[in-house]
Amino acid sequence: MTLDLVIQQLVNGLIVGSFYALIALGYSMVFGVIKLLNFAHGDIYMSGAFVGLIVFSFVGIWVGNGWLGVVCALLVSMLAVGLLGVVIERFAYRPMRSAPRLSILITALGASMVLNGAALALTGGRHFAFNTDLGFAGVDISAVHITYTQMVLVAASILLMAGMQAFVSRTMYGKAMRAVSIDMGASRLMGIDVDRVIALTFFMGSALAAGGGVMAGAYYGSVHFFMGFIMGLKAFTAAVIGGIGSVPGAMLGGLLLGLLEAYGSSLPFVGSEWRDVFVFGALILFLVFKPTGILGRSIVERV
Amino acid sequence: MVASFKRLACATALAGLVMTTMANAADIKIGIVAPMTGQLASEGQDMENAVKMAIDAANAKGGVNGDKIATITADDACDPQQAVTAGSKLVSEGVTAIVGGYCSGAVLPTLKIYGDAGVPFVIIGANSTKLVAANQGNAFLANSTGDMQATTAVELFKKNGYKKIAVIDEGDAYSSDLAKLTAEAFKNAGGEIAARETTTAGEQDYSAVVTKVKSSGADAVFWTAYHAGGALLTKQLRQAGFQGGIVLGDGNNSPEYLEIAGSAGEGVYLLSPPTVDLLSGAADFKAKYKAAYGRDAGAYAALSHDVGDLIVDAMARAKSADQKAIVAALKASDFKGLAGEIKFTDKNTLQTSNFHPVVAKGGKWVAAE
Amino acid sequence: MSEEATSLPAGQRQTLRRSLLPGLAALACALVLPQFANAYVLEVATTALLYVVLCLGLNIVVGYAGLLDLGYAAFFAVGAYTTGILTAEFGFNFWLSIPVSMVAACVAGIIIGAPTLRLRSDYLAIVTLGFGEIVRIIARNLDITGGASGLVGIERPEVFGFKLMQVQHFYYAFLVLALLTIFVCLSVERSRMGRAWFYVRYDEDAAAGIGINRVSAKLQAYMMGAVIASVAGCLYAAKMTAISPESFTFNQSLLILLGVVLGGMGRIPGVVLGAILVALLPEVLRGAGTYRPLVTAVALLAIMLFRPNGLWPDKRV
Amino acid sequence: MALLEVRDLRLSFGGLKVLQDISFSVEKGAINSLIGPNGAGKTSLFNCLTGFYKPKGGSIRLAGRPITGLPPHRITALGLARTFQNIRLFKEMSVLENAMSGQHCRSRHGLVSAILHLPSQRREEEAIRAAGMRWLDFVGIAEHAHRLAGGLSYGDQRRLELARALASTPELILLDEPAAGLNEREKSDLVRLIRRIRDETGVTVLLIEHDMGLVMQVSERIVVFDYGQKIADGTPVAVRADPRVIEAYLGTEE
Repeated sequence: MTLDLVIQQLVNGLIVGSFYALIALGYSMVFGVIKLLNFAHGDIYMSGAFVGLIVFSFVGIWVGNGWLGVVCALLVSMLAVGLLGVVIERFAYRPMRSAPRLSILITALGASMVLNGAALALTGGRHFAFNTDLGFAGVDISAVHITYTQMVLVAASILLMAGMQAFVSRTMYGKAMRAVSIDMGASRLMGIDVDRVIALTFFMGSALAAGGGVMAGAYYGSVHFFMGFIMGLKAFTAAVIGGIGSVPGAMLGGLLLGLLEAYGSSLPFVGSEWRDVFVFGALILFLVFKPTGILGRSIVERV
Repeated sequence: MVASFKRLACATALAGLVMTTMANAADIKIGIVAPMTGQLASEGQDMENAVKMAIDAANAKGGVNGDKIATITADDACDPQQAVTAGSKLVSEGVTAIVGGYCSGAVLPTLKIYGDAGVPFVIIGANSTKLVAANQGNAFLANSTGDMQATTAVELFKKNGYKKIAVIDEGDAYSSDLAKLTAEAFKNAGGEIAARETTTAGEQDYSAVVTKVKSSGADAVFWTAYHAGGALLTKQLRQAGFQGGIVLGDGNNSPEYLEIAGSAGEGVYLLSPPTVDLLSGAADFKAKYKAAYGRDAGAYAALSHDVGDLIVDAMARAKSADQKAIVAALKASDFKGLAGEIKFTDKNTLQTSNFHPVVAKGGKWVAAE
Repeated sequence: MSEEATSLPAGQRQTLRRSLLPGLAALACALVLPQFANAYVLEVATTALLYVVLCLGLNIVVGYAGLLDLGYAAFFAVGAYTTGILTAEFGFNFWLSIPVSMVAACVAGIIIGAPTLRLRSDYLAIVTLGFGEIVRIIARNLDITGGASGLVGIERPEVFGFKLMQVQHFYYAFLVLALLTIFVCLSVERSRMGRAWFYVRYDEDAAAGIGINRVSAKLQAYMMGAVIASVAGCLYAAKMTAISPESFTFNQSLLILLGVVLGGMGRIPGVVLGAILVALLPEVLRGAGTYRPLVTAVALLAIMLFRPNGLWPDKRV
Repeated sequence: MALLEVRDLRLSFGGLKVLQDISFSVEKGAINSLIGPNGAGKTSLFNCLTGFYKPKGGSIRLAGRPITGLPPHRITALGLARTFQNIRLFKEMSVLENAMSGQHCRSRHGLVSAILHLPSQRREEEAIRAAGMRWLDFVGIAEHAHRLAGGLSYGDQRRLELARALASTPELILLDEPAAGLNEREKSDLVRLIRRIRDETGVTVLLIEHDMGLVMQVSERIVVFDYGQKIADGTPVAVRADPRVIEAYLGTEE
């Protein structure tokens, strides 16, 4: 590998990794609080991209297709899809909270399929263009071209994640979230409104995913109903690698997975057609040898 | 549980009723098999419409050999399992011949059914070379096969002076077949394959592949899969500063490609199937189609219409509805349609390729000179 | 306590006896169906029987042992490809390829199950999903599996010199396989290992506390499910004569799971009903077009929220 | 030689020392108790003995064989059965099926012989079933054999848990607060039942209990825990008089 290639793949890994990290964060937060694998999370990301596209095409009439339009789309989509997450939790997951684990998992799967199916039915499976005026302008570091969009993208996702980390570690609600994740029953006894904390967690996790969806839509320039499936899987892998339930772990896992993919597919003898095997292989190896991930803490299950 | 088993029996009986739909009474029945549901439903709709147009026209002229022709459509949803069900539905309803088929994967397992039943089958869209091997002699490929597209592609590469090509597919039957054939053909023609990559359908980030292509020193990229991935790849190649040529396989012939790729799509080459916009004699057909169905004729409309005409022509030449005679007549076809000439080789594939290279200029596809 | 030394509770034994007659009636109908139905109906009925086998197999994993497997189609693929490769490439007899497929499925089950079955069930769900994708990608990328366009020209099996060719031959073949699977499920359901699966499903820790090896019980359920899917795969390959990775997608796994959940997890009649519904779904929803996945998804979610025991639950629950 | 021998057992979660150098033994045929205030580590000790927790150090021997760190099912197979503090029955299954579960580790037929319906497999099934019925009868709930376990009264559920544990034919049975939630009449039934277990089947009993009346009435020896440490070990009379026990339960009078 030449140095250019190393730098280029580093950039690639950072960009795709920051998407993974944003989505993984939501997975991790929800898992931390109600110990549920929210299968619908990838589809929330997809919904976010669509809401963002709709908002973008409306506000574009007034503010144009530049940064302002993207930021508007981002904020509105985060709010709207955050609420969608709350609605899903309220109507699909809350009634199941005391049900057997298998039923909850299948319900989550059903929620994911409903979002995905609804998007297919509404769009007819078409791919929609998300055309911005952001352009390809940027700086060149030897042979590597880095666009301004790419820089803003990485900075924005780091900002969002840092904000989230500050929220969880500093605010009252963040503390309540951590309390609920450690012991839901005790938290309730201590006067924490557990339902509200869970709803808030879904709101924030979904909003982050939606933010990721809008950014991905605007960056790649296309939105379609199936975009959440692979993203959901990869983000879950990232969450496991970093340590599920841990906020910094999700960030670290996302970036590591992005880099793993980028460098993995430039290895000799490992063609790009094997890349996904590589990713899932990493997932399985982590689950077998270090199920708590890099930054996760081990939980002793009480009998 | 007694009641429950009764319920089960009722469900089964009901299903039987639903399934035994009666065909319209007519003298000769032609089956159309196409994806009417699923992601490729729009293409399937086009195929059905265009074939029906041809059959209606033949009926208006008094039918064939004095008999009127009716059509029965069966949905294969581009899924192998459903294709088998659809195929046996057509066979059990006693169709004289079958036309259609868009996805090679869905057509493959049906060849045995049609072969065993001896039904003449003209394949409109599907063009994997595996179809040729599995053919029992009764099937005909009206679309150019992958190796023909590969030949057309290599001619284009040479004309444009490309020496090192990166070939990228999406891992499905169609695109990996075309990629393999093109890579071989280009190597045989003295070219060099700089990179051979596969992406995952539905993925958005192609940066790792783009980086590999760039560092491989390829002076052109050949994308063999579909328009959604093609548009993303084009955009990301240009974003990373790739200056070389971009050539797309026939699966990219969609207005969505140009919409999504935007300005990055300018100057990109496409190997197009014979669409109505490219065919000089098809203006009349295009207008009629729009009038009849209220939509623009899609990529395979012209060829589907030709196949509808071809089967009528073959039955007329066979002078009977005897399936063996129709197969023999199809073999001897010398037919000139909207999309070009249809003459079959001894393997029942087209003698001449019908692919046309086009180039994107000003947000539209125009013929490449 | 009666002369019958079964371990069934009285209620269930009675329902079993009462369901004998309707069951035989349904079997009689199934046996004579080819006399009255055309090829299309038979084709759909054969698909239904295929799903009956697959759903019953997955039911062992999901319904009995309570493990969510989202990559079940992978084992179906293992069976189909083993038969495909052995008969088409190496000229094996079809019947010989079945035991080889079963062994291959067992090995695949151990490779994926042994390390992951100790983990929480959520992890298993995702790992099986990943495993399903890995198997599909491998099938797509290797030469021996025919690459992305798959294998063609798979040999059709012979029974005592009689070659299975027509739809009705395969209909009967699948009927035999379905009956065999029902018999196997009934047998294990009422055996020591079958009960162990239920103990593990209802309370894993209590099961361990009374001397059940959780990991081994789960692994056996997982492997048994794998073997059933692989046998179904063998017959499927012989029937289709051409197989490709498209038949073994995540969607296929979801459909099989839907069949299990729809009728009632863990209950044989419910699962049979669910499987038949899943096979009829594309036929009934022909007009629904792109709404089909949504309709399916809403059905699944509604079942989980409002009838968690399925459309045909066991009366005693 | 004692039936159960615990030596220097240590357990900690993170920095929290749950058990510190616990040593005690239970003689064969005895009825012994573990007592101590809430959070003293009694249930954690049970979880160590039965393999649910892995101790940090020390050793556990059952009938002379080391069982430290073995998985729960192996320990049960070696002759140590338990009940749970908060009843853990298979509520969706029948009472008889629950009782039969104990026999799992005493039987051997697997899937293949079940599918083939081997005669030996049928005989074994019959034996499992008979054993289940026998233990239901022993604890006095045989008439409910075909009801769902979840539908039993609370007291009967406790009995069923006992029957299930006994069906694994243990040498030692650990009862985790068997009297919790029982009324006075049920408690005296329980005392009789515990004595019958020892007298009629020879199974050794070790129980955790908060009801001091019951403990004093039934136990031959008592081990007292506080803050993860053993503070006393002796006959009911001796333990009752031990100043450290009084201190632990009542606090120091200062």
